[in-house]
Amino acid sequence: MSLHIDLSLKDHVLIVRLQGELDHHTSDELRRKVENLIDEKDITHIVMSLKDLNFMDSSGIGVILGRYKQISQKNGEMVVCSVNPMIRRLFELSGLFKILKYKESEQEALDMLGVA
Amino acid sequence: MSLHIDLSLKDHVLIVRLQGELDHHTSDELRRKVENLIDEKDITHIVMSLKDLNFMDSSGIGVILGRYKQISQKNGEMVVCSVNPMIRRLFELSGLFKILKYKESEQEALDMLGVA
Amino acid sequence: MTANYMEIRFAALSENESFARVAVAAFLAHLDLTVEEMEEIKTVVSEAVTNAIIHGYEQEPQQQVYISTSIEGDRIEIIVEDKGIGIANLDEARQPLFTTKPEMERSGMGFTIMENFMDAVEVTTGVGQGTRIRMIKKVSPNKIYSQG
Amino acid sequence: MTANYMEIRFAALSENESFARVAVAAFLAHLDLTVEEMEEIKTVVSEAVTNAIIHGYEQEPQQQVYISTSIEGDRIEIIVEDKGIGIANLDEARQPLFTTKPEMERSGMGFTIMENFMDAVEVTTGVGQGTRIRMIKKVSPNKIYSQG
Ligand SMILES: Nc1ncnc2c1ncn2[C@@H]1O[C@H](COP(=O)(O)OP(=O)(O)O)[C@@H](O)[C@H]1O
Ligand SMILES: Nc1ncnc2c1ncn2[C@@H]1O[C@H](COP(=O)(O)OP(=O)(O)O)[C@@H](O)[C@H]1O
Repeated sequence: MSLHIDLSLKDHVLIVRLQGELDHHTSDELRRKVENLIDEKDITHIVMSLKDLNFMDSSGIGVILGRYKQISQKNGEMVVCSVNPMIRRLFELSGLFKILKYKESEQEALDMLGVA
Repeated sequence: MSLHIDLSLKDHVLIVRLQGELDHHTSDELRRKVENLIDEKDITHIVMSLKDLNFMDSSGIGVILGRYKQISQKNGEMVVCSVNPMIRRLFELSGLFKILKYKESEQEALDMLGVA
Repeated sequence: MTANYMEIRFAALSENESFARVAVAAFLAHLDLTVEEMEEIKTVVSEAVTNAIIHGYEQEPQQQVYISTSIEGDRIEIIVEDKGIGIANLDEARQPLFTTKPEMERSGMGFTIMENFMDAVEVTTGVGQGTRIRMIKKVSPNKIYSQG
Repeated sequence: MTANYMEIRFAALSENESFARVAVAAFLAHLDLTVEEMEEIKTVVSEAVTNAIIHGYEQEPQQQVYISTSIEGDRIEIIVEDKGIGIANLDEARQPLFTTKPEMERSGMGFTIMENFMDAVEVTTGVGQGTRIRMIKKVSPNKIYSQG
């Protein structure tokens, strides 16, 4: 029960689908995989799709916030979608919802970013 | 992930359906629930239905053998059905298959015992 | 008298974070907690163990993290301990969003989550001596543990 | 040098049997063992812990069972220990179907299963001193543990 990271690009929008558990160990993995990608590739926005994320702790907040800051510097947006009730509580507790956009589904997130 | 025990009677045949994990702790539970029943009720045979049994150790062998002996004394039979590969290995290792009858499905087990 | 208890020690490696929370959850499994209570407990164990590894030991894998868990009536006690560097300013450390390791993308939310998800969080720490987090959670009375 | 290790102690209560095997399995989770290897390990832990509780301590819940697990290269070592009554005649005890507690419906298959599922099983025991079961399992070379 580790983390499975699925990365795909759609019209310069990076879709990050996470499945499994996002803790300190797997957050490091996620950061390594995504950080350079955002800087090197011509990425405008990020969608974090968390439907199949079963567990997250504050390390997950840190790595998501880190990517949010990264894309903000490029004037891009981050949209988070499909979080379970427990992860929702962590987002609320940490004030993440105040700065990130949230949509119920990946499709709505892509629509919002103007991706066909 | 403990043990769920489902008991039902069909034409004096006791069907014992196990779901979960059969270890020393839950074997004691199973013995308590079934031992008196076999003696008190007018039970002729036993079907042990193990399709949803995910884990078993040698305590499981002990409690199944115990019920086998009990029903044998009443000249009844025990048929075991639907065991997973791991539990099959335990049955083979302990020689249980040499004394118990085995059928792939509960229906075949009941057919064998002449239950409509 | 403690009705049931366990203790764990393990190498301060990040892959043991998931081991730690699964082990505590497995120990509490027969209490029949709600999914929410179980998730809260797994999360706080993850927070405290991660802190021990990252902050207490600064990722020195030769070091050990200690957990003890006990159940007494309707009360679950979880202690997570390291013999690491300790916390110099505890009041500051417990503030939401405060972190000494922003370069590691720490969010500074660990203590806040522990305090939110548990009924009590007691921290004992000494610079150069280590840190001990003692957390208590009361569970619903119909789940009271009875021995035997 | 041991790449990763953990130790557990817990009350000699039968409800802790499932905790013990889940904890060991969770510790080994990142090794990516086959389902079969994992089931074999869970089964032998269950056997050894049950023996400690039933035979070693004769169900005295004030007593403690100890487990330690370590991973080194392709080798998993699991030790299960009790400070209970010990085994007077070890050769006899290791025979298939031999049991001193038939009234408890023990099958006498515990040692046989441990020997079948692991690559090596070493028993150290002393009457009145307790019993220590040391088990080794080698896992497929593509799963060799590398630290970090
Ligand atoms: N076990 C520990 N040992 C040493 N320092 C710690 C420990 N736990 C927490 N701290 C200190 O407290 C601060 C706040 O911790 P926390 O709220 O969990 O946030 P974070 O882990 O994201 O930094 C840490 O940045 C660290 O300086
Ligand atoms: N930890 C232990 N302490 C004392 N005696 C033990 C222990 N483990 C095993 N034994 C002895 O060895 C015998 C055989 O053990 P085992 O093969 O596991 O079968 P079983 O547990 O079904 O009796 C037991 O009946 C017991 O007499």
